[in-house]
Amino acid sequence: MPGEIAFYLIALFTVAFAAAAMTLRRLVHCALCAAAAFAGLAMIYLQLDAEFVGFAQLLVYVGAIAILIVFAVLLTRGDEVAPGNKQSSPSWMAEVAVAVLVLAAMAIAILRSPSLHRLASPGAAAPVKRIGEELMTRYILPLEMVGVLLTGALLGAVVIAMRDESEPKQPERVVSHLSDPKEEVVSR
Amino acid sequence: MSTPLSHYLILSALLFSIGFAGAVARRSAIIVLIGIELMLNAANLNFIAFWRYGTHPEALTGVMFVLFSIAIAAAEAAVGLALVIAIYRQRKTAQVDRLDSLRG
Amino acid sequence: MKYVVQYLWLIPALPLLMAGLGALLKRNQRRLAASLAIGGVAVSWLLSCAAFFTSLSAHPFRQTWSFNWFDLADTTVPLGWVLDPLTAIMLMMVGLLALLIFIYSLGYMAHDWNFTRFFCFMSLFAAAMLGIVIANSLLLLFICWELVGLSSYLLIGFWFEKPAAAAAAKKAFITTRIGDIALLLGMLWLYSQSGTLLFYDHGHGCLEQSSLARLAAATTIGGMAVSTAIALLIFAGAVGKSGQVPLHVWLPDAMEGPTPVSALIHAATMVAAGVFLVARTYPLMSAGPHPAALQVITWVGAITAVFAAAIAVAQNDIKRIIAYSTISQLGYMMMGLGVGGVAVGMFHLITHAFFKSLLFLGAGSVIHGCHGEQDIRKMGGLRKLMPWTFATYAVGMMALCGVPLFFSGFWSKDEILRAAWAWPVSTVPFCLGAAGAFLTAFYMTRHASLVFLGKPADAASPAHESPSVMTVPLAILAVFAVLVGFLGTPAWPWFQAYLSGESAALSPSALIGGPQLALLLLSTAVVGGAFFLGWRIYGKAALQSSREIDPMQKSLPALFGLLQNKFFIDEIYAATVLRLNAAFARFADWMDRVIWGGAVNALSALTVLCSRLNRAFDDSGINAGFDLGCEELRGAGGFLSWMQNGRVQRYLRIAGMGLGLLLLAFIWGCA
Amino acid sequence: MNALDQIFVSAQHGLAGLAPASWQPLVLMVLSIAGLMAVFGSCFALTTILERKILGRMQNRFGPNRVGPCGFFQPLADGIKMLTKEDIVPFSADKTLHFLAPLALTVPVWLAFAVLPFGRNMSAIEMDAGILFFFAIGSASELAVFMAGWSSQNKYSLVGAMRAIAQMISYEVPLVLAGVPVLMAAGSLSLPDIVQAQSGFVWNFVPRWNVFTPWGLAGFALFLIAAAAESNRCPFDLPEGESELIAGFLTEYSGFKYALFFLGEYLGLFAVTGLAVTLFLGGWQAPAPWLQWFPSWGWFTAKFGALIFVFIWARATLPRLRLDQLLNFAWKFLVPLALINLLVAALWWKVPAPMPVRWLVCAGLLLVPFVWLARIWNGSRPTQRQYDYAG
Repeated sequence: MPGEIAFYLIALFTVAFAAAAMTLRRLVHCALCAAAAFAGLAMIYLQLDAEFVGFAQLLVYVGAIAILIVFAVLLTRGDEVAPGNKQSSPSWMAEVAVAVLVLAAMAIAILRSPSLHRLASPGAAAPVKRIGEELMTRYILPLEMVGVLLTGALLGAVVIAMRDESEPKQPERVVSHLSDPKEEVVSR
Repeated sequence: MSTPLSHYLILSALLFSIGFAGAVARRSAIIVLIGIELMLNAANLNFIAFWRYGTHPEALTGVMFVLFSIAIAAAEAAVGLALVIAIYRQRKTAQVDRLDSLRG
Repeated sequence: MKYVVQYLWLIPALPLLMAGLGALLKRNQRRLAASLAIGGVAVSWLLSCAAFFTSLSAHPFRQTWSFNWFDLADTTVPLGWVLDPLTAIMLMMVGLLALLIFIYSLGYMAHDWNFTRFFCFMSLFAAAMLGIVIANSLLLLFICWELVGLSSYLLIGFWFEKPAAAAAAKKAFITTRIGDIALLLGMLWLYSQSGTLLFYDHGHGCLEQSSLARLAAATTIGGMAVSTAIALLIFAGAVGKSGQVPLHVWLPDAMEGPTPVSALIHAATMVAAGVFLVARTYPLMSAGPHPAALQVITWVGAITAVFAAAIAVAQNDIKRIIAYSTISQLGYMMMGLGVGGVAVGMFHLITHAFFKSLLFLGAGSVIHGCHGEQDIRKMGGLRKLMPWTFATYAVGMMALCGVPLFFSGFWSKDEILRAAWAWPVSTVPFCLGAAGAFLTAFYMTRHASLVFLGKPADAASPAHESPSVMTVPLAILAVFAVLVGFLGTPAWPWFQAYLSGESAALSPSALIGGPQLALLLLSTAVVGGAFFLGWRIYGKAALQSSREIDPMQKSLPALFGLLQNKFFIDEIYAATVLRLNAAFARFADWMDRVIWGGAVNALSALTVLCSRLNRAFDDSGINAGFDLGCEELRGAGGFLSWMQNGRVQRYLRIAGMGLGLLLLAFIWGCA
Repeated sequence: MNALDQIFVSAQHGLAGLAPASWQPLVLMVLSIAGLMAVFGSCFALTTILERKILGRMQNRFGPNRVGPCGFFQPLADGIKMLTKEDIVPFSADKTLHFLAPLALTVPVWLAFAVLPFGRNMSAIEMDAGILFFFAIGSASELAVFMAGWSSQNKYSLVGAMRAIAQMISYEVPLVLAGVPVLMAAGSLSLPDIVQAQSGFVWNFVPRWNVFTPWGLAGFALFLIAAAAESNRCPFDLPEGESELIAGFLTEYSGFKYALFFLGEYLGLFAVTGLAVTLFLGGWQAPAPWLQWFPSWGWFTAKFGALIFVFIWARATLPRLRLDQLLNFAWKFLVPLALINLLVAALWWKVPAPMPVRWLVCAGLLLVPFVWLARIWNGSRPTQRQYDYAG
């Protein structure tokens, strides 16, 4: 019973923050709420006995992606809310209706499927050692591929976000280009 | 674990729809990106839930999938946000509805 | 011991690696490029020594190592290498010569702009050549064969700014390609017949008894044994590469390349690869009761020997003379293989490699000293100005001419003549060989007299001795040009015994037994006579200053003209092959213009007519209806373009609607 | 020995035994939390006064010596002052975030203590992926810093926060990478297992702590440097650089919230120091076989105290870095070196050679890149100073 209560609390927390992340006016608030929602999901993973995934989620989403989003918000001056500048598209009602349609379709599908109402078998666990062994044996190729992908994405992100060479640069920017903290962080 | 599987799936569907609504209705590219991340996370939650409630949890397939998915999401976020920044530099806007030069 | 064979691939791999590294260097990293190339060759020569001494350990010695290159369905394609005396002796020779010539190139190419590129190509060549030598598979041999062809092309055209060099490179490449096609055909045929291209494979190789017997038993067109046919095709490849008649035309032109290239590739190693190929596939060549292939080889060789020697008599370019001499000597080798077997031909190959590269390097030294002048009529009196070059050159010349007893050429050529004398089929090759020997001694006398004796001519006056980095390799080669001959004298036939896997015994009596003595005396007389004649005509003439007109040209203008123009072979080719080709091309052109072009024109006229009709119909009939349709389409397009407004979110929304509707339809469909 | 060693554990269980059975897990948990908070809370107080006194001695002055015996009641006085000060919130600040930021910084740091083994059987939670938990929790503090800086709506705060985040992100990479060889050596992510893997002695004399291997020594050094930067300690304390940025992201904080930030920073330092002790210094293991009678938590405390002293010492001696130097140092020096260290550690386990040879080879493999990297990035070395007007 405590487990169930915990689940509903965490679920409420997560959904609330996710909704806030999508609706709040200031982008910084949105980003922080999204981070909270990600953290809530991490808790749900923990509650589902997926310890490693939960911490990985926390490390990657809260530690890296949320920071990245925050930086992107600041770099695009997204935190400056101009008066009269609408944050949502004019037909947002229609869009939300579509989302509700999607939700309804999925919910009906889930609720009508009897096999999905089953309870968990006890004693499932994902020990770190097993995960490591699997990663190094059965999933070694995907692991390598992900390594390559991450490297490629890193380089790509640096190249994309780097200032154009054609842009006229102030001399002091040239000097401090490599050590610009924002550049460094965005490149991560 | 007395919570049935369907509750997790409903939670996942909720998160997916919220993310979808945000991605569709908001104008800021960054929010669109967050929405997409939320949708991705909803899918991850499905994997974990099905792994936990599956008949062969010792196979770790769902866990592995989510681990890789998280790694790829990190790459996606990095590139996506770099794109947003690059577009902002060029167009001085990060609002997706202004980026319609491909209009037919 | 096992390791030596297993790691034999290192010998070609090292120069290959160095070529690869050298290709990455910058143009001004000259010292590094040269060190890499020379180091690579030096190490692979040391490894070759190891291989050589390994091969001395047993009689007969033959070990192989193979691996699967790739699998194609259930066919596996193995490659491999072999270490046997033939390989070992060639490795020693190629490695040592390459090393010496690389060192020599340091001096010769010192002022060249593309120094690093030169060493890169040279390393590539060395790698490919060593690969040919160790190959235990006709396929691997063919790969390396093409690679030496490529590097030969690159190096002949090294000074591609000169149109002559570029043309010579193309000529060499295309001419040898004719032979290579034959070799490729032979290889494919061999594969289809024997099912393997490995030479030696523990009894299953294509050069081993079982498959040879099968090949010799089968017959093809005209009752020829399959083995003979394949052998002839392979020999055609060797003809191309070794400059035998009639595919010899590229070799003299190849002298447009830098002199070390001529020495290494077009005198000592690559052109000898043809001879090596025949020696390697000798079991195939001699398969069956009537080895017709060997007869062809003998005749081609003998004709080439005397034919090229005759041309050499009337040439004036210092390198071309030696080039024709090379062709002639290659003919000797082929003849030796045909009449006497592997050992005879290979012995001449080895001795020739040393003295011919010595001659080329000496010629290079002369050219270097005379600042690029290559016409021997403009030289003279270099004996005093370039003493080292002269001394070593004299050794090389005497070895080539076959001066008795002390020079290697004498022993190896003597072997060939002896074998030709004993050839049961015909004595004509022997006579041709003797005539060739006479001509050789004659033109070399002419050559050396004009270059070194007499008074310095205009080009020779500022001549200077070459730096020691060039003369030291010359001296080393001179020593070898003398010493190598003693490995295979009739008194102590170590070389022949080594190749055939026996042990050699010292028997001085063999020198004077039977026809041997008579032959020795005969060849001495031939060489002496040629020297005398040459001295009479040219040695004295060189002392006078009138060198505008060649003395022979005065006395025998017709013959000399014929020889000077190389029997008009190039012209004959131009008149026959090229003209035929051009005629065919013109015919094809005519066909194109008149027949096909006419057809096309007729068709287009028809089309124009049809389209006129069409337009008339279109303007009045279709267009009106079409305009209506277009209006409709524009309306539909407007709807589509509303959907395609370029905003990512609208696409997303449509996708979401689609997803929702699909799911709902699915649910209700299932319910 | 065991009684003394396990005194806290048995006390906890004894106290929990007083509660009804169904409540026992909860009581155990609460007792752990209370113990941790009490110990490290007082540790915080003690460290502040000790730091000030040690710094004073090193800088040839007395340090605080007025309040209480030898000034040891100073933290109490400071606390009272902080609590009674007015809590100022700027007018244009984002009130919610401004309030949440100190909490968001302090709470995760408290969580991090849960996995540290302070003695034999003395970790609050024995978690399979303990170290991952530690780092995952630690990453939350970056967001807290951002919240603090951004919500203040002050340029100094924002710049300070950005600097701090850049620094934390940059130094998290070498921090984690420096710890990875230890995980490889122990074959586990669980901190008690890592301590267990360091038990025993070589030749009955040298303890098998990771710091006594070349990769462990290098890793320890890297870890300490990165830890100092991670917790904004001198010489990496430029996010709050008083002389440049007033006080960085703390500019607009005062009173209790400021104290919370202060607490959070010190707790972060404690947590990462405890992790360093666990990973490299053998945790609660005794340094010699004949010293094992001393209780395990005592050893942990001793090592912990020594490391804290090292941090204080560094603060007193080293000057502050410039921002570009800081980031270059992390990305171009620490990260490559940590990666090389990873390779060397792998080599250490795979090289079949006797111990001394292995030691020398691995140490050499680390020293060469160290010297090389140091030479490469030493481009901005100041030249001989020119004195135009003096001497």
